[in-house]
Amino acid sequence: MSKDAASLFWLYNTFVILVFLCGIYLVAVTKNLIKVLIGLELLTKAATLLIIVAGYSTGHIATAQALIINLIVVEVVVIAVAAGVVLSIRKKYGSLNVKNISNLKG
Amino acid sequence: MTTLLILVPLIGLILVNLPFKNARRTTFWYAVMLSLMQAYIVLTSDKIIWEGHFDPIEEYFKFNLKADNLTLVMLLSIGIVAFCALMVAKHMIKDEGDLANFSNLIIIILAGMNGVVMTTDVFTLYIFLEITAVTSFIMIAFFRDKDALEGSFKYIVLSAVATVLLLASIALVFMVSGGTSFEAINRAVHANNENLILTAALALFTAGLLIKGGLVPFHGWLPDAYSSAPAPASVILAGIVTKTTGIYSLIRIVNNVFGFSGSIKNILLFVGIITIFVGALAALGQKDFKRMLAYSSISQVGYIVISLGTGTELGLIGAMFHLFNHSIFKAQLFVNSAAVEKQAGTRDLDKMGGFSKKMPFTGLTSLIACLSTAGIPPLAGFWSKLIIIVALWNSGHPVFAGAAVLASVITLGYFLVLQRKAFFGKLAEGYEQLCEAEFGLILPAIILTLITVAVGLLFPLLSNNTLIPMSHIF
Amino acid sequence: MTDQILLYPVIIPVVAAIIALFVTNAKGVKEGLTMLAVTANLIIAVMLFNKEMVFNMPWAGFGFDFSLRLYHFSSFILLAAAGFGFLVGLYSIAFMEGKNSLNQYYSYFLITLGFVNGAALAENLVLMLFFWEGLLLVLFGLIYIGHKDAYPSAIKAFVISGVADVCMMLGIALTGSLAGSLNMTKIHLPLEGLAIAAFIFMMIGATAKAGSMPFHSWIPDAAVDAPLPFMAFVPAALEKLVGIYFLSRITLDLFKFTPESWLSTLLMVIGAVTILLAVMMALIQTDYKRLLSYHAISQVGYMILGIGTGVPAGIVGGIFHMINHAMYKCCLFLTGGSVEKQAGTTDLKKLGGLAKTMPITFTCFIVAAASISGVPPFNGFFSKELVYDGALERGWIFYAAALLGSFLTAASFLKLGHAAYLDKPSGKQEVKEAPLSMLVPMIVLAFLCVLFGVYNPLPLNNLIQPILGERLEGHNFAGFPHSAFLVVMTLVVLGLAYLNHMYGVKKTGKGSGASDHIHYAPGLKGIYAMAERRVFDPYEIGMKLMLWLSVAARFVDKAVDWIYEVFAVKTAESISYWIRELHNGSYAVYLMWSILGLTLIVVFFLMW
Amino acid sequence: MTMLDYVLLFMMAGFSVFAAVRRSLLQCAFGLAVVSILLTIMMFRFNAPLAAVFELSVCAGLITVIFVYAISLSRVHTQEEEQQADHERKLRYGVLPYIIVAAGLVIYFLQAPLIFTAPPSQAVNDVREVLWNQRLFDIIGLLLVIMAGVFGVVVLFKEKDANE
Repeated sequence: MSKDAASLFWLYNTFVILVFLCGIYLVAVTKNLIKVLIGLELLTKAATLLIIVAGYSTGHIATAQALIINLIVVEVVVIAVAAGVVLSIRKKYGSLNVKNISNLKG
Repeated sequence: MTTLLILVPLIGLILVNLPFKNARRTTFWYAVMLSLMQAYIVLTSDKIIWEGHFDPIEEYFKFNLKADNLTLVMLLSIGIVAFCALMVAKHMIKDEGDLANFSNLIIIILAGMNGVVMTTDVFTLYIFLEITAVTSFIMIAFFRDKDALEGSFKYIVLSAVATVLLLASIALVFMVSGGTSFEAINRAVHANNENLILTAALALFTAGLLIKGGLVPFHGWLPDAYSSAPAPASVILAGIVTKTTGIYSLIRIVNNVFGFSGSIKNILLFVGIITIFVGALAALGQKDFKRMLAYSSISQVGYIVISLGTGTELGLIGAMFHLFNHSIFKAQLFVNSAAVEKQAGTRDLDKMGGFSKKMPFTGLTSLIACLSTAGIPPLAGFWSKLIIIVALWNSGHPVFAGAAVLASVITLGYFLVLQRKAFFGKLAEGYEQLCEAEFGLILPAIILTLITVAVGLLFPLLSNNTLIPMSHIF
Repeated sequence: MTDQILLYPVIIPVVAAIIALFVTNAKGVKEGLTMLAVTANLIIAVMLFNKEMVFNMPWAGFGFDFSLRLYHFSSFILLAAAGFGFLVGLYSIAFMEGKNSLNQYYSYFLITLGFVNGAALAENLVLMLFFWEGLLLVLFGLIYIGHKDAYPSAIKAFVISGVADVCMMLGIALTGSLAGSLNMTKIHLPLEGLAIAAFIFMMIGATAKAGSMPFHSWIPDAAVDAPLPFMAFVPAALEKLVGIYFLSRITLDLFKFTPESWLSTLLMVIGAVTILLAVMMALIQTDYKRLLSYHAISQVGYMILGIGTGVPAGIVGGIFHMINHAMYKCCLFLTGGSVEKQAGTTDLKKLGGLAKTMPITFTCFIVAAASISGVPPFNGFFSKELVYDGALERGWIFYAAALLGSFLTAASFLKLGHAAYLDKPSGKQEVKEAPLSMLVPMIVLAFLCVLFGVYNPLPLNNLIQPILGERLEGHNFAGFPHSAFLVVMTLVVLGLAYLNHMYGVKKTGKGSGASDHIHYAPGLKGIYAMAERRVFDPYEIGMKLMLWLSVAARFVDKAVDWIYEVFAVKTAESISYWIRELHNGSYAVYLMWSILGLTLIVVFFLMW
Repeated sequence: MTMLDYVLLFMMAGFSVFAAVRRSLLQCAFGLAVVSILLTIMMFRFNAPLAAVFELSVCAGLITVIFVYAISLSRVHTQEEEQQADHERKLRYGVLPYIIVAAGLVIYFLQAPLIFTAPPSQAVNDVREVLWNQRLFDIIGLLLVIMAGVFGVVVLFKEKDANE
C-alpha cells in the first residue's frame, strides 16, 4: 500500500464520514418526509465516494466503476419506491409532516 | 445447476406478465409451483439439479454459486414459508389484480432470497439484500393503509442506513483485498490479520446486518413493520426474510469470510442476551396479537445470535437448527393470526376470548407453535434450544446458558397469556357466529404444525444425517 | 427338625390375626381362634426350647436377608412370651366380653405375639427392626381401641415410641456400616469412636421399648385408657422381655461392654434414677392401675441397673428380675382387672373390704405384692438380692438407691393392699368373686412366682445362666443368696416399710391415706404438685417446641409465596411497561438507537 | 493531490452541510444536486468516466426531478406553522453535539496507521470486460431489482385505491 495512497484514503475517509453524518442528521432531525429521502440520498453519495476512492487508491478502478454502476441502479429503485411510499403517506394524511407516522407505539 | 433457482423465477416472471389474455391469472399458480419445486429439490437433493451441467447455460452464465448444507436448510425454509405465504395471500387478497401483483412480488423475493443464500460475492450479496428489502417495502405498503405505510417507511429508513453501512464495509474490504469475492477477502484476512481496516469493515458489516436482522439496539422498525404489514406479507417477512437477510448473511460473513475473533463472539453474545430479554419482556405486556408475535420473533432471533456467538461447531448447529425451527413456527403463528384476523376482524387481544371453541384447528395449531417456541420437550423447539444451551454451557458461558433458560420461561409466560386471551376461556360476546377459517388458511397451519411435530419427534435419527453434516461449512 | 419350623412362631399368630380381623363376630369364634393359635404357639415354643437352629432366606437385597436364629436365650424369650400369651389370652376371653371392636383387639393381640417371637428370633438387625416397628403400630392400635377418647394417649405412646425407634434405626445403620454386616452373630465392635454413638442410640431404643425413664410417660396414661389385658400383656410382660433381651444382646454380644467403661456407669445411673423417681410417683397414686404402671417403670430400673453393672452377678440378677417381674406384674394387673370387672372401679378411695368377697384374687394379690416388694421366700427377693450384690460391687450409692426404691415399693404395696382389700367396704353393692377363666391365669402366675422363688436353681441353672456361658467365671448364683449382710439389710428395710405403713394408717385413719405423710411432706409437696401437672413430661415439652417450629415455618412459607406471586410479577410488568414506553413510535429515535449501537460496536471492536 | 481535489472536497462537504441545515425543501434538493455534480467531477478526476456519466445522468437528473415533483405536490407552510417550525429548529440543534462527539470518536479511531500488503494491481482494467464477464450475476440481480421497482411503482402509484 503506497504511502501517498494511504494518506489520500484517510483524507477522503474523513470527508465521507462528514457527509454520512450530515445525512444521518438530516434524516433524524427533519420534519419533512421528503427531506428524509434527501438525507438517505446523501448517505448513498457518501458510500459511492468511499468505493471510488478505495478503487482508485489501490488501482482497481475498473471493478470500482462496475460496482458504482450497479450501486446507482439499485439506489434509484430504492429511492423510487421510498418516494412512492412518501407520496402515498402524503395522499393519506394530506401533509408531509413526520408526526403523521409516529402513532405505532408500545 | 444452482443458478436455475434464480433464472427460472426470472424467466417465469417475464413470461407470466406478458400481455396475453389471462396470463396474469397464472402468476399465483406459477409462484406456488416455484416454492413447492424449491422445497422438493432441496428435500430430495435431486442429482440433476445440483450436479447436472447444461452446456448452453453453463457457457453463458458462469456464476460461482455454492450451495453447502446451510444453504440447503435456508432454501428449504424459504420454499416452505413462501408456499404458506401464497396460501394465505390467496385467501386474504380478494381482488384478482392485487393477487397477481402480490404473487409477482413473492416470486421476486423468492429469487432475491435464493440469490442471497447462494452468493459467494460480497457485492452480489448486497444487491440481492437490496432486492429482498425493496420487495418487502412494497409488500408491507401493499394496501396503502395508514399503519402499513408508517411501518414500511420506518423499515425503509433503517434498511437504507444498514445498506450504507454494508457498502462502506464493502469499500473497505475491497480496498484491502482487491476483489469482492469471499475467497479473495478470506485470503486478505489471513494474509494480514489484526489489520485495523478489516476490523472496522467487520464492525460496520456486523452493525449493518444486525439492523437488518432486527436485534435489540437496532430493532426499532421490526414491531411496527410486522404488525402493520398485511397478513401474507407478515408471514413471509417474519418467517424467513429477516432471518435470511439478517442472520444468514451474518453467519456466512462472520463464519466463512472474517472468521471468529474474540471480540465478535463477545459482541454477538452480548447483543444476543439483551435481545432475548428485551424482546421477551416487551412481548409480555402487548395488547396486539401480531405485535406480540413480532417482539417474540425478536427474542427468538436473539437465541440464534447468542448461539452463533459461542463460536463453537455445536453453537453453529444450534443456531441453524433454531433458525429453521423458528421460521417454521413463527410463520405458522402469523398464519394463525391471519386466520383470527380474517374471521374475528380484530387483532386486539382484550376483545378476543375462547376462540378455540369455534376455531379448533387454529387454536390447536397455535398452541403447538407456542409450546414449540417456548421449548416444550416433544416439539422441535425444545431440541434446538437444548443444543443452544448445551453449546453455551460447553463453551464456558454458564451465566448466559442460565439466562437463556430463564428467558424461555418468560417466553412460555407471554405465549400462555396469548393463548389464554385469544383462544381459551369463555367465548367473548359478539363472536357467537364465529366459524373456522377456510381450508386454504388452515392447510398451511396444519402443514407447518406437522413439520414442527415431525422434526421434534424424529429429531434423534434426524440429527446425524442432517445436522452434523451441516456443521461442515466451517 | 427342618429349619422351616422356625417360621411357625411368627407365621401362626400373624395368620390367625388376619383371619380374626375378618371373621364374623358370631359368639366365641374369635376367642376360640385366639386360644387355638396361642396354644399352638405354646406347644411349638416348648418343642423348640434349648435347640440350636438357623433359617436363612434372601429377602430385600442389600444385605437385608430374612434370617432367623434359635439359640438358648431366644428360645427362653419365646417360651416366656408363649406362656404369657396363653395366660393373658385366656384371661382376656372373660374380661373383654361385651366390649366393642373385639376382632380388632384379638388380631392386634396375636400380631403382637407374632412380632415379639419374630424380634426374639431375628438374626438380621434390619429384620429385628422390622418386627420392632410392627410392635409400635400394634401398640397404637391396642391403646386406640381402649375407649372412645383414648386417642390422645395412643398418639402419645406412638410419638414417644416412634422417636425412640428412630434412634434405634440410626444405631442399627451406624452399627451396620461400622461392622460391615447386619448379622448379629458377626458383629462384635470395640467401644470407641462412632461405635460409642451406635451403642448409645441402640441402648436408647432398647431401654425406651422396656419403658425406662425418659420414654416412660405414655405408660401411666395408657394404663387408664387402654384395655387392661393389653396392660398386663404388653407393658408389663412382653415389652420388658423384648427390651431387656435386646439390651443384653447389645451389652453381651454386639459390643465389648466392660464394667470399666463410662457407658456402664451411664446405664446404672439411668437405672437408679428410673427406680427412685418412678416409685416416688407410684407412692402417691390413688388409682389401682396407674400405681401398678408406675411400678412397672421403676422395676425396669432394677433390670437396667443390674445389666448396667457389667458384673456377672448383676447381669444374672437383671435378667432373672426381668422374668420374675414379668410374672408378678402380669399377675398384679390381672388382679387389678378382676377388681375392676367385679367392683366396677379402680379408685382406691371407693374400694375397700374386698378380701372377704374376693378371697382368691386377694391371695394372688398378696403373693404377687410380696414378691414385687422382695419378701424372702418369693422370686422377687432372690433376683433383687443378685442385683443388690452387683450394685454394691460397683458402688454403694447405687445399692442405697436400689434399697430406698424397694422400701418405697413395699410401702406403696402395703398401702394398696390395705386400701383395696382390708379397709371396711365403702361400696354398697354385693361384690362376687371373678369368673373361673380370669382366676386360673392369676393362680398359675402366683404359683410360678412361688416356684421361681423357693426352687430358684430351676430358672437360674437352665434358663438364665447358660445365657452368660463363660462370662459367669464359675459362679453359681442358684440357691440362697451368699452375702448375709444383703439379706439382713433387706429384712430391716421391709420392717421399716411396715412401721411407716402403720404410722401412716394411724395418722389418717384409713388405708388409702397411708402415704399422705410422705406425699405432703414440706420439701416434696411442690415437686409432687408439679409432677402431677406433667411439667417434667418430655412429651409435653416436645409438643410445645413443635408448636413454635410450625409458626416459624408458616412465616417462611408466606415470604416465599410473596416473592413468587407479588415481587416477580410486579418487576416483570414494570420492566415490560418501561420497555414498551421506550418505543415511542418515532423512527428518528430508532435511528438514534442504531447509530448508538453502531458506535458502540465500532468502539468495542477497535478497542479490544 | 492537486489543489482542485481539495477544493472539490471542501465544496462537497460545505454543500452537504448546507443541504442538511437549510429549512426550505427546495434549497435542500438543490444542495443534494450540487453534491451529486461534485461527485461526478471527482469521478472524472479518478478516471472512472463510465461511473461518472452514470452518476451524473441518473442522480443529478432523475432524482432531482423526482424531488421537484414531490415538492410541487406539497403545499406551502401556513404562517403559524412557520414559527412553529422555527421553534422546532431550535430544538433540533440539540442533537448536533451528539453527532459531533460520535464523529470525533469514529474519526479518532479510524486514523490508525494503515499497514497491509496491497493486492496485485488488476490485470484487466476495462470496465465493460469486468462488468460483463466477472460480474454477470450482478446484472441478473439488477434485472430483478428493476422488476421489483416496476411492481413497486404499479402498486404504490395506482390511482384507484383497493379498499378506499
